[in-house]
Amino acid sequence: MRYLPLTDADRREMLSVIGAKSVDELFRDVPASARLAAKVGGLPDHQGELEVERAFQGFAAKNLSPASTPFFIGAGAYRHHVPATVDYMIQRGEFLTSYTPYQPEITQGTLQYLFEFQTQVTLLTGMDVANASMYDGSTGTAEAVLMANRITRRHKALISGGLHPQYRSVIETTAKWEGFTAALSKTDAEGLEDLIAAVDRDTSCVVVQNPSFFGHIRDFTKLAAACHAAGALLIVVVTEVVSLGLLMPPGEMGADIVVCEGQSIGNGLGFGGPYVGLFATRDKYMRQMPGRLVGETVDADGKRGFVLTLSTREQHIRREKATSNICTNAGLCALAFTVHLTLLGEAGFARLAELNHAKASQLADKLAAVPGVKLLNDSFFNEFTVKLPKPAAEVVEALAAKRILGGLPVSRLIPNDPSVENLLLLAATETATDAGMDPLVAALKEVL
Amino acid sequence: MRYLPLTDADRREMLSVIGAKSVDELFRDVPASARLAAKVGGLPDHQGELEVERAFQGFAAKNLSPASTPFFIGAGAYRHHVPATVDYMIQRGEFLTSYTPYQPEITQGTLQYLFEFQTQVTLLTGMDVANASMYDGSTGTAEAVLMANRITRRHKALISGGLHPQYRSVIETTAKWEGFTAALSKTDAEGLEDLIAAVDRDTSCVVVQNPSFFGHIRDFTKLAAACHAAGALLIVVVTEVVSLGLLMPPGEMGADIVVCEGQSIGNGLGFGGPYVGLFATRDKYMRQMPGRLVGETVDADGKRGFVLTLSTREQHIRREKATSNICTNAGLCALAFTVHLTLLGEAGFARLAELNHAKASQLADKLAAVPGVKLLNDSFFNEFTVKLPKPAAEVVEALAAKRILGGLPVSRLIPNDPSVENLLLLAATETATDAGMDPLVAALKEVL
Amino acid sequence: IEEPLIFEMGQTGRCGVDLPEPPKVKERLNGLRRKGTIGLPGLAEPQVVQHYTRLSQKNYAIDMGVYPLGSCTMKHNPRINEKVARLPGIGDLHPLQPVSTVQGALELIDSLAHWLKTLTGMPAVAMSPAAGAHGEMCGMMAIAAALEAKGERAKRKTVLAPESAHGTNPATAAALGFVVKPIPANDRGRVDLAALKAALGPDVAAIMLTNPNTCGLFESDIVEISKAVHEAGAYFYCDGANFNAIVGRVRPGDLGIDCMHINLHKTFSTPHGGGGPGAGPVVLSAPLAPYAPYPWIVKDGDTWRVAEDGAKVEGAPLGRLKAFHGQMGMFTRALAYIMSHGADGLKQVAEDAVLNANYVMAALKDVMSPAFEGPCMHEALFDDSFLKDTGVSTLDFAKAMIDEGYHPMTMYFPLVVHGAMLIEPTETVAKEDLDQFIGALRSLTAKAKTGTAAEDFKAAPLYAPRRRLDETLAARKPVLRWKPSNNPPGIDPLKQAAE
Amino acid sequence: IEEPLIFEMGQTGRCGVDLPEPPKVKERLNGLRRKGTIGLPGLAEPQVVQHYTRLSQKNYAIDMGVYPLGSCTMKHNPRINEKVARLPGIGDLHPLQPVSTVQGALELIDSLAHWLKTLTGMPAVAMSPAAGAHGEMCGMMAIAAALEAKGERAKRKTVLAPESAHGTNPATAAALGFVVKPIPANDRGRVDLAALKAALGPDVAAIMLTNPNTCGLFESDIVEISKAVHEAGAYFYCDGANFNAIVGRVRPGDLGIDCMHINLHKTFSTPHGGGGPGAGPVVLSAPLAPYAPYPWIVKDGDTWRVAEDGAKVEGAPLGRLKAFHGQMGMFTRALAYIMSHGADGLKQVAEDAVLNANYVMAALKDVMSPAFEGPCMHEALFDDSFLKDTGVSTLDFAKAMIDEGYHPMTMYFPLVVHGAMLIEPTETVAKEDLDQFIGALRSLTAKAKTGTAAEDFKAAPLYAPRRRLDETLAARKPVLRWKPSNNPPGIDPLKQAAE
Repeated sequence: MRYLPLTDADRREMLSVIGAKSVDELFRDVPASARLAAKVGGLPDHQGELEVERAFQGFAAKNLSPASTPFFIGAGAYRHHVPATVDYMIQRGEFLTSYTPYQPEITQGTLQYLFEFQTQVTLLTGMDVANASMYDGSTGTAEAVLMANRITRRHKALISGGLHPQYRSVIETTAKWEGFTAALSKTDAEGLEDLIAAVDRDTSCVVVQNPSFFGHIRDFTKLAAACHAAGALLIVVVTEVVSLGLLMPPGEMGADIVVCEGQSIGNGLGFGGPYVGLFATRDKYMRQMPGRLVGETVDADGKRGFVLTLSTREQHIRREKATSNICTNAGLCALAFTVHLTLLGEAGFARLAELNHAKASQLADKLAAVPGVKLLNDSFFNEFTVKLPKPAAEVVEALAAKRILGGLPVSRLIPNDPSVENLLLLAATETATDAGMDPLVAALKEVL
Repeated sequence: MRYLPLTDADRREMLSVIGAKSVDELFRDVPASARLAAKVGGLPDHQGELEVERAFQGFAAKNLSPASTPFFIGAGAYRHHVPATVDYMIQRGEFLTSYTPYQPEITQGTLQYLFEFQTQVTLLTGMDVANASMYDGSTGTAEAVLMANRITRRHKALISGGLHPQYRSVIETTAKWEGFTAALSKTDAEGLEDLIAAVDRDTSCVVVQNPSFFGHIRDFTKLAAACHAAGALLIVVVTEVVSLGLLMPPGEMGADIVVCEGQSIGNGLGFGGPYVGLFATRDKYMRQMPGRLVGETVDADGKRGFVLTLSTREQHIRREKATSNICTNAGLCALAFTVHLTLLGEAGFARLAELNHAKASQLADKLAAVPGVKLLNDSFFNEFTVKLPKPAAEVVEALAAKRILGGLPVSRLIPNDPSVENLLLLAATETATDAGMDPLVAALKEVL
Repeated sequence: IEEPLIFEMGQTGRCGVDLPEPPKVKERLNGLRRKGTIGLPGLAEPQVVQHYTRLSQKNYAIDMGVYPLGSCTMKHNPRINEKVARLPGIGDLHPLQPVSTVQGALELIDSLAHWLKTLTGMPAVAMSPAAGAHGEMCGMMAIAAALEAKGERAKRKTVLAPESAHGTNPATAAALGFVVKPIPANDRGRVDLAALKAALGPDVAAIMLTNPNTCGLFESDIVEISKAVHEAGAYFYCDGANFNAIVGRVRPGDLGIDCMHINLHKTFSTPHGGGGPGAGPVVLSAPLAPYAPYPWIVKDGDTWRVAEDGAKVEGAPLGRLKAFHGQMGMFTRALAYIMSHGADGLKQVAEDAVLNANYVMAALKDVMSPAFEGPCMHEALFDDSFLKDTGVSTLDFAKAMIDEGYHPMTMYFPLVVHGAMLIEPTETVAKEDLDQFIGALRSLTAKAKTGTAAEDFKAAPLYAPRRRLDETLAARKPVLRWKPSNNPPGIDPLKQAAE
Repeated sequence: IEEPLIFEMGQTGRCGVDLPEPPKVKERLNGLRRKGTIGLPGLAEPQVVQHYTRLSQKNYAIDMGVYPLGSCTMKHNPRINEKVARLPGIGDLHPLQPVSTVQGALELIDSLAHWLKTLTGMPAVAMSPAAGAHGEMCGMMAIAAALEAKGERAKRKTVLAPESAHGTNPATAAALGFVVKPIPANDRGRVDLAALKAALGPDVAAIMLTNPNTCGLFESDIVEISKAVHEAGAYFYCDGANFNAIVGRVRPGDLGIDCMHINLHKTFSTPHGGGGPGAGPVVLSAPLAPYAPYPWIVKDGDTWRVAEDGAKVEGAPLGRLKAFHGQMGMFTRALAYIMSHGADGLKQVAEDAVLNANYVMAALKDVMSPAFEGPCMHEALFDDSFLKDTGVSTLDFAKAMIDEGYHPMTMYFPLVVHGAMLIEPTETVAKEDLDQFIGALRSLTAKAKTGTAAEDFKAAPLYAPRRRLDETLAARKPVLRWKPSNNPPGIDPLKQAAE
């Protein structure tokens, strides 16, 4: 047992110090009926590293890796190139195997990068303060709604139809069990909907996404004004954080809370998780934020240092009065985000965003030239929707059979809705090449 | 340029501090005829990490990875499972990006693991002292011969035909240009040769390998006695260090110098390098050893510490009187070796060796049952030779066409020798499985 | 040397990546291009590597030594788990690839689910919760859903929880609209069975219990508790934070539990990563299983499918807790850990964890003050009575451990014990390392008891990257981000002259 | 806390790996099974990780800060290079796989060879030498082979080398039976051209010159030197250790050089790894090219083949220097580094390396004593005259740098300068980091010059994992391996009692 250092001699010696005859004696508080005589049945015994690795190579062999094939899926998770430095850094034992920095004297490494992370998030979003990260964008969005409810003491959230359907679903689930209303304002494929008209005096918040799930880019300045006039908050969600390198930040549009999925920076696709939620707001709402916060202070020698702070919001102090039950952040994913964004810097981040937009534009133009394919977006960042002459799910399966991962059929996330059945959502990042786009176009011509 | 932190503003400011108008001025000592006006022509400009990685994936795609196919090649380089811990440890920046430990106060990490390495090498080989590693087994063997020449003041080395042909070639090249004789005692495929009879008063050393290149296991105790009686040294080479987990160590047979290729422990195949040479000898020859040595001492506070020592043997002190021109070891490969061997420990190393022998035995039995295939070894560790009914090179190519890496045709390393034309050398380690052996057997039946 | 913030290191014209010139295209940004700069600093790659390397060196970590943080299970995080999580075809899959192209990934999740169900003796598991607290939310929602299905949700508004519970328990219950009613502990540190029975009634939705509890003790009445709870028509939520103590040796399903979250980073050693990411799958009893949230990974014959929102499943999912399918990266690591141990190894894990804790307890009980009698499970709880009249507080004592080269134990938790110190060595610490740790604690207690060392203790730590930090200042005047103006004096590397 | 040796940590019955039970087979070991144990210690994986992590923390490294070790070129080692070296299909190939299954690997080597040849302006390159010194051996053997082919080997026994040469130069020449004759330097720190010409004669086989030389200066007469050498019928060996100063800006082939080794870990940033592994390809002029050692990577049409020992090639290989094909792992990293920079970036490398060194020189010349006038190349050389009468030696001064958080510069090399201090910042250090470094050196010089600080300097370092170590003791009574008996007092963790 390679992870267990106790030898049988150790165990005997320790039992004698304890004054117990056997380990079983130490388990005497377990009711006899539940104390297993032997190991749990029906499960295999321990295996060596070689065997374990082989098993996982077996799992991997049954999947189609995006690295080995033309790839154009987005929809809230984006394939970007992450510099090798990032992965090296998060694997350093001092980061990887450290816990929540409850002892700040010996966890300044974690605390300082989280402080850098918080600052980066405020800069990207154009907001005042940010927390040390949430589980991911979807859960962060639900927390944002709960926070708006607390602030406004209202219980109706208005959800844009442009919000990622699974994010919406997370809000709805929260609403159902935590007791508030989540009203959906259905968007059409062109991304048009009149949210301003729907805001009323019961509305705690309006939740919009930019670019929308379908890829459209919108200016929410007027919506923000309308929200504020009605005493409601505007929550802006960004699922592709790279877009902030090119687009007006939500803070400038008047957002009160901004939630981003940060996966694109520093974190691989990972089949959906773990990702990292970015969460930012205005100074005045600081104490209503969920999640961990790192603040600057000084030590006994007057040197700058960092600590977890404002923990009076948190469950381990406030218990049933906490702002959230959350007690974990996405520490290591936040580190990956911070290291990657630091490597990019101002110039690199802006260039990365330009490159994404340019690649997506090239793809859009190529696809729009395919007979029967209609581009629905006037505006987009690195993702857009096309309408096909037949159900997109069938087309995607046909492409997969040719080992091309050619986008997401909208119907997978919005089932049983004939109006989206033929819609295909495609993304292109800096990783896209002509050598990937051209086979997609060719294959699409064949299968349509 | 992601690795270059100077900005144009920095450069201007620095030039002004220096008092130079341009960087060109700093290159004024370069003859004008050789000072390039522009960058070197005919070469591409810088590329991003994504593009570089893609290029290497392109190289990789043109190779057949042993991980994806039945694999049975050995001949001085062995495929073993290396625990993930090993690779993590050698990638830690504190080890990876440190230099030769010339400043012991701040390189105790490197010095201590090399001290541990030296100790491990003496234990494995049964010798008194070991150095901090050589480039690899082959160059270490040539250095051993040079050392024997220095000690005996003789200039004739006797080389067993059982020595790896490329090792022999390295000795012969050294002999040719450094001015001594390397006489080959040709072995037949059964590994028989009478080296004892060949030792004479001019012989500085006899170089043998165990197990031999062909896989045979021999006892060199009598040969050692004969060498010593004639005033010569016995050099024992081990290309598969794992064998020392099961076999009598060369030190017990009376070897004076032992050289091992350490690649099997901690180091991947890596297409032939870098590997790590293990080099051990008797106490009395300590000061004639080539290479770096780490020794124990104390610091100004009396605490135990480690330093590079006996550097009066080395080129940076002794210049033309040095024991060798070597000034590098295989530091990081030695670390990999040490970490892996520490993980294995006594029990794991012995078990690993048993497992290798068992797998090779299984393979030998399976192959011996193939019509036309003759097993030539009575004894072997994890590698053996079979005789085929036709040239082995053809057979190996035919197997490769079926994506099976089915051993080494001896003729590749011993060309133009009809007596080895049909010989095939195969190895099986703990990584071998029935799922790999059975396709080999089946394919062999087809192609023979 | 002080480590500046990246914002104090940046220079315009520097960049740590090289990206090609974007092809020229017609811009389609709806006129919403960002105006002005973001304000991100420019660093070259070598600077970034050095900065974060140096920061890392200011952390304590499991890889450096004993990390006895009670209730957190800081045990060895194997590197093979990191390696398999990064394999091409595992680490790089998109969650919304066609299901036909991710059969191996679904099989992997289902394999882990099978292990979790079998080890707990429970029929179902919800894989998607992102962390322990999220798992609690999932479990309590499932209970709410079951109550709703029975038409009892409006009626049953009370959740019982012991005073020693993790703060997440009441926070979760409260978020779902339940009223939390504390149940007292008896003098053996367990739930007072009589008080519990008295509190049970038609208004009670559930009990939330941690077992082994936060005092490191097994709730010996647990079978009777579950019987009483079920008889009262309520559900039994178990906080699985301390599952490490019993994994492979006791199946929670055998104890009558209805649901339990499993912190994969505790029991199954996914890396703690400075506080996340976690993963909190929830095992469910038959009555709760139908309410498991989307997505469900369903095996149809030889293939797997993902039942997503609105899909037909044999149940009534409570909804969705998270986008996509859960913390796959953590599943991969946990499964690798589990396969490495196997059924035999996991049992040994529990035994060695409990043995190590009891050894620490036995070796310190004469100089420190155990909070309760009798054997503990995986952690040893002390109160501060041994520090009485020494002028040394629990906090001081813990900070002094830093100078001995150790991470402090958990302090002031559980709240039910005065000046609590909760030591969890875990099973991956060697006896000789425990002995050294015990020796250090013994000499600290001896020093404290001299009665003259309080000042020294209050000054600790002296040999850490920082001395004690002013947490009050941090909370009173929160500085949560860098701004150009909050450069402290002395840190302005950009302006340092060459001479 | 002191870190024990693994031999002091081990326990029987512990193991850091799990291996399956070997299948039963008939033993075929010729009766030579090992008797008795080896004596290796048994540690569990967590202990191994902790031990080597803690050891690593006792090292200084490039990843931590400025590492101004002259002549060693301690520049940034990018992680992408590590990543590509480990790709399946690159890092895991066997060197003796059928050539048809390793075409990409051969192409990779050939690509690097193309870069090296083009950057140096030389027609051929021998890839197999394992390190710089090995490359020197290769180059000098090629010269010996060329002489032999001309029938001049017996006659030409002299090799000229400046006194400032790396120790490997005379060691290499001597090993090959040459007699090394030193050539003096002029007061500008360069080879004395007149003296060189006087030394050239029919007995001279070659000159070995480092350029830029070990004083950090470019040999300005190099073209004339090469002319004179060739006129005398000798060959021109150039030690390429300092190629970083001119890469992309000057092609050695344009200077009349016959062969030059390239330390891939210096100029092309393969990791230094605590002193290895290295790689030392040797570029060769047309007259020497035919003698390049086996193996040759040869392109036939669209495919590559490996010409191994005895194979037909268009030349007369001098033999074989190493098993297999060279340091492939280093080739991979170096090529990744080279492609990342490109022709434009490599030129910038040389310029920034030289700029940084001259900046250090300029910023310190008023307080330290530059060994020579005029601009330097990639490293700044000082002598110890600025420490005259201070009681502080070069060694003391260097050790005091450790307490300032820096690795010392190279000391006492080159030998031609009294108390030499050789500072090579490299191009990957930022100006502000240089400024901080310069500031530290300036304050050390000021402190030394007070004349009263000698004791402080001799006590340095104080803040390192170890204070100064007794090297004399180590050499006089060599202890090169652990034995049970040489456990120092106080280090016996196995026997520490629990109380």
